[in-house]
Amino acid sequence: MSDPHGAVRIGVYTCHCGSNIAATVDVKALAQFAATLPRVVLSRDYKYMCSDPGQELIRQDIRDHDLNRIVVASCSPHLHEHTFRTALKVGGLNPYYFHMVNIREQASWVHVDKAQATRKAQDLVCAAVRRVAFHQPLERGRVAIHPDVLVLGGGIAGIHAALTLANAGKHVFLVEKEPTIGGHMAKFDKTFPTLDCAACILTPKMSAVRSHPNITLWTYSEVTRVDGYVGNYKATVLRHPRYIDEDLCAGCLECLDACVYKQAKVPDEFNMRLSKRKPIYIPFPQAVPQVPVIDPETCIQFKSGKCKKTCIEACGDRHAINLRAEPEIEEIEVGTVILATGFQTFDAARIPYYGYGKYPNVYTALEVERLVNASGPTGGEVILRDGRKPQTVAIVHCVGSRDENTHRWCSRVCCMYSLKLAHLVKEHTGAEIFNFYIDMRTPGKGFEEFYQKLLNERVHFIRGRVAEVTDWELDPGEEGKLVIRAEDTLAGFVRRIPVDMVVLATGLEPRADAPEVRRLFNISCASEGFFLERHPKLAPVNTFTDGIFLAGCCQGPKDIPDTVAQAGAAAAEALALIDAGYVETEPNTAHVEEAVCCGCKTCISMCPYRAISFVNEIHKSRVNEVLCKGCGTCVAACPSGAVRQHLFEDDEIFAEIEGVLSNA
Amino acid sequence: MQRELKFQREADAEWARRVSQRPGCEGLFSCLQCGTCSGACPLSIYMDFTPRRIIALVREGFRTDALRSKTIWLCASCYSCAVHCPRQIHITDVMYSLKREAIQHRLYPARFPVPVLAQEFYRMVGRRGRSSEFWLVLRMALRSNPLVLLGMFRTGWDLVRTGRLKLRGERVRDIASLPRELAPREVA
Amino acid sequence: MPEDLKPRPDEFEPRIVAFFCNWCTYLAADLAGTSRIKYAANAEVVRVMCSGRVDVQFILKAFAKGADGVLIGGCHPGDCHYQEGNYKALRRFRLVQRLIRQMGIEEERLRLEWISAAEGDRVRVVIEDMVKNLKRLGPLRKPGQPNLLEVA
Amino acid sequence: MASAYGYFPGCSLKGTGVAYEESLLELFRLLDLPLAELQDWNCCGATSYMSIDESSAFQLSARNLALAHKASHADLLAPCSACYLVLRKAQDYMQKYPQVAREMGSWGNGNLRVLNQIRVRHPLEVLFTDVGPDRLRQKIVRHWHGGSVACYYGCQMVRPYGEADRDHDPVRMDELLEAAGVPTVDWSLKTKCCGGSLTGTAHQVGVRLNYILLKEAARKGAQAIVTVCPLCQYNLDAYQSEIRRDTGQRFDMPVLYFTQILGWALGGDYKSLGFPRAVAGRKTIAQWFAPARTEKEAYV
Repeated sequence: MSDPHGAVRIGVYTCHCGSNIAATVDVKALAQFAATLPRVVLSRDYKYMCSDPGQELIRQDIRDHDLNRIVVASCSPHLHEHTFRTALKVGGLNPYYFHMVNIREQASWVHVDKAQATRKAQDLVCAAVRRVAFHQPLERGRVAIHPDVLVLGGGIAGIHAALTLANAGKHVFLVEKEPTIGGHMAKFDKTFPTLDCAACILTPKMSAVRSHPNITLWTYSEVTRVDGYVGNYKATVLRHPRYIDEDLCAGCLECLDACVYKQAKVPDEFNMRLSKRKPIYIPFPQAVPQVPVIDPETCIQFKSGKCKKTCIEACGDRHAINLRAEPEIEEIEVGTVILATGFQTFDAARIPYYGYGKYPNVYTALEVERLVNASGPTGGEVILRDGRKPQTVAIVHCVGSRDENTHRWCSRVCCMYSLKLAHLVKEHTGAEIFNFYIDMRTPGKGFEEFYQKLLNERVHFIRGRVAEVTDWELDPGEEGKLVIRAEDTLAGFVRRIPVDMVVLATGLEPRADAPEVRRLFNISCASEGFFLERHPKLAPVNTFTDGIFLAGCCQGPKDIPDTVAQAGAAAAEALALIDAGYVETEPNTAHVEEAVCCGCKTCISMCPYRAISFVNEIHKSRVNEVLCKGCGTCVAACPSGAVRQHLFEDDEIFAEIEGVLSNA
Repeated sequence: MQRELKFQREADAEWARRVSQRPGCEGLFSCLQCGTCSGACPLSIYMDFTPRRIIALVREGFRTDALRSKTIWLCASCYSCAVHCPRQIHITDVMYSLKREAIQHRLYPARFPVPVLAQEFYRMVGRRGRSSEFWLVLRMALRSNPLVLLGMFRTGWDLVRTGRLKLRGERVRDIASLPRELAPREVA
Repeated sequence: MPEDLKPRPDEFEPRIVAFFCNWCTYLAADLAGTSRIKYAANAEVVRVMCSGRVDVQFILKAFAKGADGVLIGGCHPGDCHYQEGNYKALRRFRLVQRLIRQMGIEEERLRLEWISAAEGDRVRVVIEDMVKNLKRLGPLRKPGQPNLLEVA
Repeated sequence: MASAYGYFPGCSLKGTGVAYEESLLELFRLLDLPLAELQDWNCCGATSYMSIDESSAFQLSARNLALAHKASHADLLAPCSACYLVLRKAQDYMQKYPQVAREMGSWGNGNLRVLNQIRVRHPLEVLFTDVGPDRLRQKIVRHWHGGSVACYYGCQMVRPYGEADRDHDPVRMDELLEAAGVPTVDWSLKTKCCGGSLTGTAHQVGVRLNYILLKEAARKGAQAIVTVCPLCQYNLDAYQSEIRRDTGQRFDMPVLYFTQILGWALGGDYKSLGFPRAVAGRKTIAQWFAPARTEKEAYV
């Protein structure tokens, strides 16, 4: 009988990956087994197939043994499929004459019994060998990249990414949910460890964003819909009405003074509700844009319609205030997206025994950031809610971090910002300060030195997680104070320390709306809820969706230097795509065998991308391979088997199935 | 002067592993040594080792130090440590496990009333199916330190006159159906 | 725990063919690997771009060629990389379940699971559980019993 | 409500905690909630038993659960926090640990599921969920004229295996009492342990813990402490004279069961609610609860 794959000459390469694979899979046996399989003319095992010599091995063998199919058994295709395909290409073979077998992530690392792991690896190799025989030469398609970029989130990450791209001459749409950009950093007073003032380094960048010709800034706005794919995304942006026209407003802020509310009555979100604002307000003096917002929830005109509208009078003939403003919808086209949506801080009330919300003198770190801030609710004076100056302050580390009952992860910044706040509060009040920590984590440039500085400033560091913040008194000295109860694990006994003020170093957690954003952009979240990067080490700002990049704390807790670095990296990744001008697409698209198609149109309803059209003349379906993403749903649905998918042909998958079951 | 040096041969790693496999003692090795348990414990201030240190002793395998400690007997099993622990370790159940082992190997501190009470209670319930506070306290006192009875007179009288002290001990009718007293098990 | 994973020579070891989607479940399996999570070696993965690609024929073929169970892994509802391929997979799954029941194959032998890229441990849980059930059910091809699927 | 609530008194309610039993029965009678004592129940095992032999401790619980099953009680009420915790812990372990399940296998004719199906509940949780503050409010017949009280939940009712209330900051007793018009003080020792049996074994230590509780409650302006557990009540009540001797501080503070106060508010009888059984603060108790005429005889 004649072999349909007569001319097929397969080379199989088994990778040891050092001992990562070799320790659990008998690579020698595997290679010998592979050699016995039909059409395999050569089977080797090698320490590191992904290394240059490893790839050279393949290239050389293609020439010397005129191999025309290659199977590599090593790690996950998500890691090195591209590497080896390139090797084939260089070796003069079509890169799709290749199939990769994952015997590391899905065999050696997850099994303990060597015999079993090896048997499984053999089945998988057998499957690959059978499959690869069916492979056809394929060419990658090309899609042009739209040069514009959408940056979502106007914190320091979004700002830095937007400016980098804009400076490189790309047009950026910067979309921010709040009425101003600046994010969390704008709330900080100083930044660790250098103690340079946050505003002084942030506000110049904020106004640069405002004035940059290449940046379209939409604050108070949200992305509500995203379609398309790398190079060609279509996004819908909803712009909430701020009832004051950004183009007409001169930022004189006279409307604020004019408001019928003479006293501010509404809790001020920007100041963590430690102060009050008016219904018409500007979040903070350096806000960008310098345009007030009217909050319809509290504005008399919106609630009763019976306001003198003194704000409109004050605005005069500028007519910037329009109380009838409607939400606006913007449709934009971009080639790439950078997500910089940031984080939220842990809700301290979730840990009842720390007394947040119960005792007025228990604060969160972010609240204290505002207290020490010169433009904060107290003008930079650290005073308690009752106006007293605290003489003793406790800073409780790891609130909502490293705790199986709340969040398991270390939030990375708390140790350092606690040190910073300790320094600042001591500076402002001369108070005695106690830090309660589990472990001090200061792994950054100048961090350890800063820790040392605080030790010398005679700030107390007590190694012990606080067990309770309470008001029950045991000792006369504790009357009217908050008492911290914790074990001083180094001194070796339990201590009760009365303090005037407690600062809870709350951790960082994913934003509540992270799941929606994730769905919107079709990316994944890691188990703790932060956006998942493509590879923790080698692709830290990429996602599994091409053309969508991550910057800042939406990917995981990090400090400002790391955030800015990552934002720069994300911008560079976007630039690399844009300047290439096009992306190559995988050739795993669907196509219709017109001879077989019966014109039942089943496939058409299957396609979410409207890539399949019906050609009435010939009464058959046709796939637009540019629009096709290669999911293969239509292929599986086609009753007559007329729709087929490159790289996932039925024959290929059948062969694979028979392969894995070959020794069943 | 007592030697404050520990040789590695004194550490029984195998024992530590076994303890960590007992029901309720899981997660022993995930302890952060953060001390939350000691801080949350209402009795840690009376203990010779704080709960945190007991965990440290156990997982490093210092068996006798852990089993001879007063700590395990001062634990009132209020479970405060368990609900505070950031690693969700059931420290209370670790204490129970150590108590059982200490009893079995007679390693508890001499004339220390807690283990005595526990044993008396165990016998009484084994025999009668129910416990009677009066007889329990009496036996306990007699076996540990009879003098305490004098101190208890006032309280005792209060209870008698308010009809809260029952001299006739309660008992289960169907004694046969009680679980046979099994030799303390699970202590390897 | 590794001890439990050691095979007992006499015991029946079920064969599972697992069709994992490239974007969620396959990545979850990779994550299980990088997290060194240990699980039974009975399942062998065939990678497809989307659970929507899993053709009725694939499932039947697997059973015909000696699989004792078939596992399909896709993204959670609403998370499909291709918007709604997993819903298509779900519909098809229901159909095939009815189909195999007709052929005298227990429904538990075919399983559809949503496993996201973050759920490495879920891969272990599902596979271990499926192996347990299949051991209870025994081999699909019982000696003497003709396999209706041989035709496929 | 299909069958009556099963009632597991536990040893204390037949001894030092007899007032708890009396008031509980009276209260449930006033609310027309059927309550049937578990026939031939045995000791729950308690912490002491657990310290000697875990598996037979669990079997003691298993026997009780099996009895409850035989009497076809869907719910089993355990007023003593220790009993409540031990019974629930036994169920929890049955599910978690095969070896424990095996040891308990002989009970409930080997069918452990039936033992797990029985809902072990604390009266506080029953009153809160099955009756609730609102329905209670409507049934109030006596107007409160006493002082404000501190609700003391103790430890074992709220901790790991229980669902009687929130473990760090319980509120249900406060809400029920406030529904009955009783002002409660907010204090931070609601769940601090009373020392349990330590008052008997490590006496000074145990008494010290209760001194702290009384002192703090008084400092927060409470004139009485209300408890949900016989051991808490005993410890706080019985040692006040001794505390006075050691510290010179005279509290003479009533330590009551929440069932006593609720029972009184619903029109319960002074004696049958067990008020005369208190050791400390008898005068206050008489003033607050005793009908005028019996007041004299009330405090002997």
